[in-house]
Amino acid sequence: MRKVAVIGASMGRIGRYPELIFQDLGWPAVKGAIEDAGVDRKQIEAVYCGSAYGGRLAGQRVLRPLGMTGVPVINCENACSSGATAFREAYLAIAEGRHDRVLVIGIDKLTMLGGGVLPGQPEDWEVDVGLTMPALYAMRARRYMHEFGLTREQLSQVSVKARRHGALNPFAQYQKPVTLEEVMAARPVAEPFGLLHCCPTGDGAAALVLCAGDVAAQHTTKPVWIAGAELTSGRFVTGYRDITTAEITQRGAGEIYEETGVSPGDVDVAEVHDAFAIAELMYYEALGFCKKGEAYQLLESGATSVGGRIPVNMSGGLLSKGHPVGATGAAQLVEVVWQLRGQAGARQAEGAKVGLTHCTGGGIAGLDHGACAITILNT
Amino acid sequence: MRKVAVIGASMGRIGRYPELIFQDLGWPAVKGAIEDAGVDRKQIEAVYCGSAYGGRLAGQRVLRPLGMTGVPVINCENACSSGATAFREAYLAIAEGRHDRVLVIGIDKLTMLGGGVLPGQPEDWEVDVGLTMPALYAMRARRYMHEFGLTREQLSQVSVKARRHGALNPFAQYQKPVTLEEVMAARPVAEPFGLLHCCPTGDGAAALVLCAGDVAAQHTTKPVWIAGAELTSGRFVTGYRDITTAEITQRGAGEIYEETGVSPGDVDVAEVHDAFAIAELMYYEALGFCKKGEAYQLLESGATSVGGRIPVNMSGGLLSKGHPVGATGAAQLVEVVWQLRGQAGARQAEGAKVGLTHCTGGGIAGLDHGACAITILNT
Amino acid sequence: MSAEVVEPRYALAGSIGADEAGEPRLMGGLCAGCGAKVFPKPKICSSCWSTEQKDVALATRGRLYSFSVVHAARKGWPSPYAIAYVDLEDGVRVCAPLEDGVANPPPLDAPVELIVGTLRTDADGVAVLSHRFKPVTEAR
Amino acid sequence: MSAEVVEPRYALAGSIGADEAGEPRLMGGLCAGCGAKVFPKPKICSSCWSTEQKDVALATRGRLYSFSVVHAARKGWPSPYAIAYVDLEDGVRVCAPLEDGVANPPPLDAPVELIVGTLRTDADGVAVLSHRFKPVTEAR
Ligand SMILES: [Zn+2]
Ligand SMILES: [Zn+2]
Repeated sequence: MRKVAVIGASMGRIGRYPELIFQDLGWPAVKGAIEDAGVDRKQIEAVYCGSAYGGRLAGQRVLRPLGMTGVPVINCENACSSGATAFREAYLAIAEGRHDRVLVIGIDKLTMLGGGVLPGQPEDWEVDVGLTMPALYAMRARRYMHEFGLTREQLSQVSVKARRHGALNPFAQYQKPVTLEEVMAARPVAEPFGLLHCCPTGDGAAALVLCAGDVAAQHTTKPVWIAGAELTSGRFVTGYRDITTAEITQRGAGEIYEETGVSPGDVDVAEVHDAFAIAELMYYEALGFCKKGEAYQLLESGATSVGGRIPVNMSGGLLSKGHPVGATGAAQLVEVVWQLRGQAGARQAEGAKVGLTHCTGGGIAGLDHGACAITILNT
Repeated sequence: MRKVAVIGASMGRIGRYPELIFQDLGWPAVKGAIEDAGVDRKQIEAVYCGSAYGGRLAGQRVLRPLGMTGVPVINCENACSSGATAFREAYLAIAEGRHDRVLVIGIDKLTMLGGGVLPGQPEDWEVDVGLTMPALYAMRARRYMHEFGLTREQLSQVSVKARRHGALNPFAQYQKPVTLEEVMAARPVAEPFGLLHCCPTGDGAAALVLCAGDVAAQHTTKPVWIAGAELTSGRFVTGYRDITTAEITQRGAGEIYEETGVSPGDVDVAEVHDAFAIAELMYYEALGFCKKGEAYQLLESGATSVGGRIPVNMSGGLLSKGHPVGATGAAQLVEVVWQLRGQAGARQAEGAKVGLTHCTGGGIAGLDHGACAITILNT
Repeated sequence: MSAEVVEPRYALAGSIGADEAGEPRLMGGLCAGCGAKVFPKPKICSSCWSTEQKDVALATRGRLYSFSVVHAARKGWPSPYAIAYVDLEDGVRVCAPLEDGVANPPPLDAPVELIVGTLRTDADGVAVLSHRFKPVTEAR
Repeated sequence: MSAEVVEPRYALAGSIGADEAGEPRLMGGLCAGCGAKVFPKPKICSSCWSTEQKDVALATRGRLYSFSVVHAARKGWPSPYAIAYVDLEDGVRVCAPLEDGVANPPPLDAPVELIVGTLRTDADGVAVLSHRFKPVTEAR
């Protein structure tokens, strides 16, 4: 396997852009990544585009206004992990020698779905009796609270931290901090969750340019290296299942730590999939940042906040930065690239050398999740 | 690059199955391919699933009832080329050493869309003033007729041939031959096309198992080899554009012939993307089976019919076998695998050693098509 | 006894049966190949791939594994409502509405039992029924 | 001069303008970077990536490159109707309805000219206008 570098990274501010058509949401990120990378667009040999709700030919539609079609475009879908799946496929295509320079796009425009709760999986027997995504995570939260004594106030501190970080990020959908009282008092969505325990819906696009290690020096003096990119799907369980444990994340994390030789203690900065407040705590545990049941202690210690030992979701995470589903994985990677380059401004994790991104999603009955993608980058 | 073999191939009869949920349309093809390959399902290291309209996590939903999740599942979308894109990604993942045994799925259930004309690309400026997919191809047909003197009667012979072949194929949606008079008199869809110049909408799933050459002998004595798999996207043209030439197919064909060393004259059997009658004729030319403007002479000579020099669409093609969009590329590959194994029954192309599949689609303003995938298999 | 009897409409077709006494039972699948009991009844066993799946009445009692009171519901669904995971005594987990869960939320692990009730009303005004669970009040 | 003037609704926002004489013009984009003329006006030039795109009135005449009479239309569209590709004299190709194309289909390559007319009626009963082309009858 050849070494692979990220040499370009760009995204727009996540938000609600109903007035933009899909392609116009997407191409500025692509243009930004190409320019950041210092490549000529004609050097891009292939494009991997992740989108969950974009409909057919998402990548081609984004590339068309830039005159960049005419190469293989592979549109990848894996619910919340769509963008990260595209990144992983592009990374391996270069590592294995197929291409030298590849573009990755993650994009979704959720405002085109008309608002309200995102549609669940069609034909899902749990959705058919009333399960929604917030309710699924609310059940995970309630069980976790029951088993480990987590209080709703403690749960709410996750959102307070997310919004505190997001306030430092000009690319975040929400850039206003919130108080514990505001989180506790927000209108209920799926108990114990109020509105501020749930990520917003929004529109977003992010893009990255990847290249083979042996050509990276032509474009940059500051490559960010890809140590590994793991993708897996959830195991189907028909009986009792411990929903306080993130099966798919735990298994995926084990695989990437083994593959890369990186251990949880080596990670300097991480973006994890906090679509709901409980998720960040569960993923601390599944990613090995702390032991089972001790996630809140880790949060409370400040270790995962700006200036801490292992800052998590410096971008604000999904709760504050926003969660344009198929774009999320790519947006996480853009953030970590910026962190490792030292370009993250007020939210910079000082001296970060190893970064991790994690996204997982796609509610589907009987599985922890449809997909989970974990990536480790380093300088 | 390692050699890669197709060792398992399966599909159900294409048709209208509104009573089946998506997963139940899909898993029988997967089970069939696994059993045909003689692999244990636990040996499957990754899954590539192509679907255009299936919604999120198409692959995971199909794999779940078989207990086959827990591995990387990459859902690929490229409109009509979705299934072929999944096949190409799987092929390269093995050829480049990532995996030894990979499953490919192509699936779509168009009956869940509620009938009528398939929705065009959202936010497409040509669709917004009334363009439909049949109308786009009808315009190509009318221009071709104008430039090359093709008559509507000659055009209709494409459908007659397709239905003649489809009548021999137990997997075809339509298994009844039609007369020239029936094609000419069918109710108009988009002039000069009547109903029988257009492929039907339907539901379908197809699956294949691929493996590295060095393990193929563990599973079969009759591997079918993948000579090459090409994928590209259409070039964006803002001005005048010759719609009688299939730009994307011609360019893709040039690339795969060069890559594999196979020439058009070497091809013994081909499945081409005859979504509309004119398409088959245009693709004869773009694939190099004849010169520009001479496609009808090739058809009339019998060369592309059963028993001819280069039989095209022995399965009945999209016009007769059906066109469950994301499944089509995989279904074409299943057909060619069966042809190369000599298992195609009454529609067998005798002694076929080299087979080609071609699919292209995704109407998108300014491009010939969103995507085109061409594959060459041999024994 | 009129001709206007409306067939009950269920959220999950085939999921509700009845025992000898006419009491409702939640129906799952019993695999002829390996004995796995699964809800809802699959067409193929995810463990042994047997396609021989028999209808089986599942346990009517279980424990409340978790639940949530849903306020942000999908269009056409009355809210708030309580949705739960119930672990049945025979090893099957079922997602189901929790009867009275909004007004009287029970503790987790509380014993619950099956009832059948109205889930929501379809666009054409017909009630859609489903399995539901309610806390067990009497001793067993 | 009442308050009830309804703004015309166009299938493609910003696509219809007018010349000094008040005659309708089809508006495209003129790239400040490379001079490319494109319909509809893009936000960025696909050739030179300039984002400076000026409104430009496109040629009102062209040739009928091809057309089809559509019978199987999308929901809400009156059918049959004729849809065409028109190659304008200034090098731009436009997809547009062909006026009277159902009853009097012209030969390909026939000269055509721009008009503006009703495309269809929106769900709320308001007419949606678009550019259309009709065969040129008078000498030029
Ligand atoms: Zn079994
Ligand atoms: Zn320009």
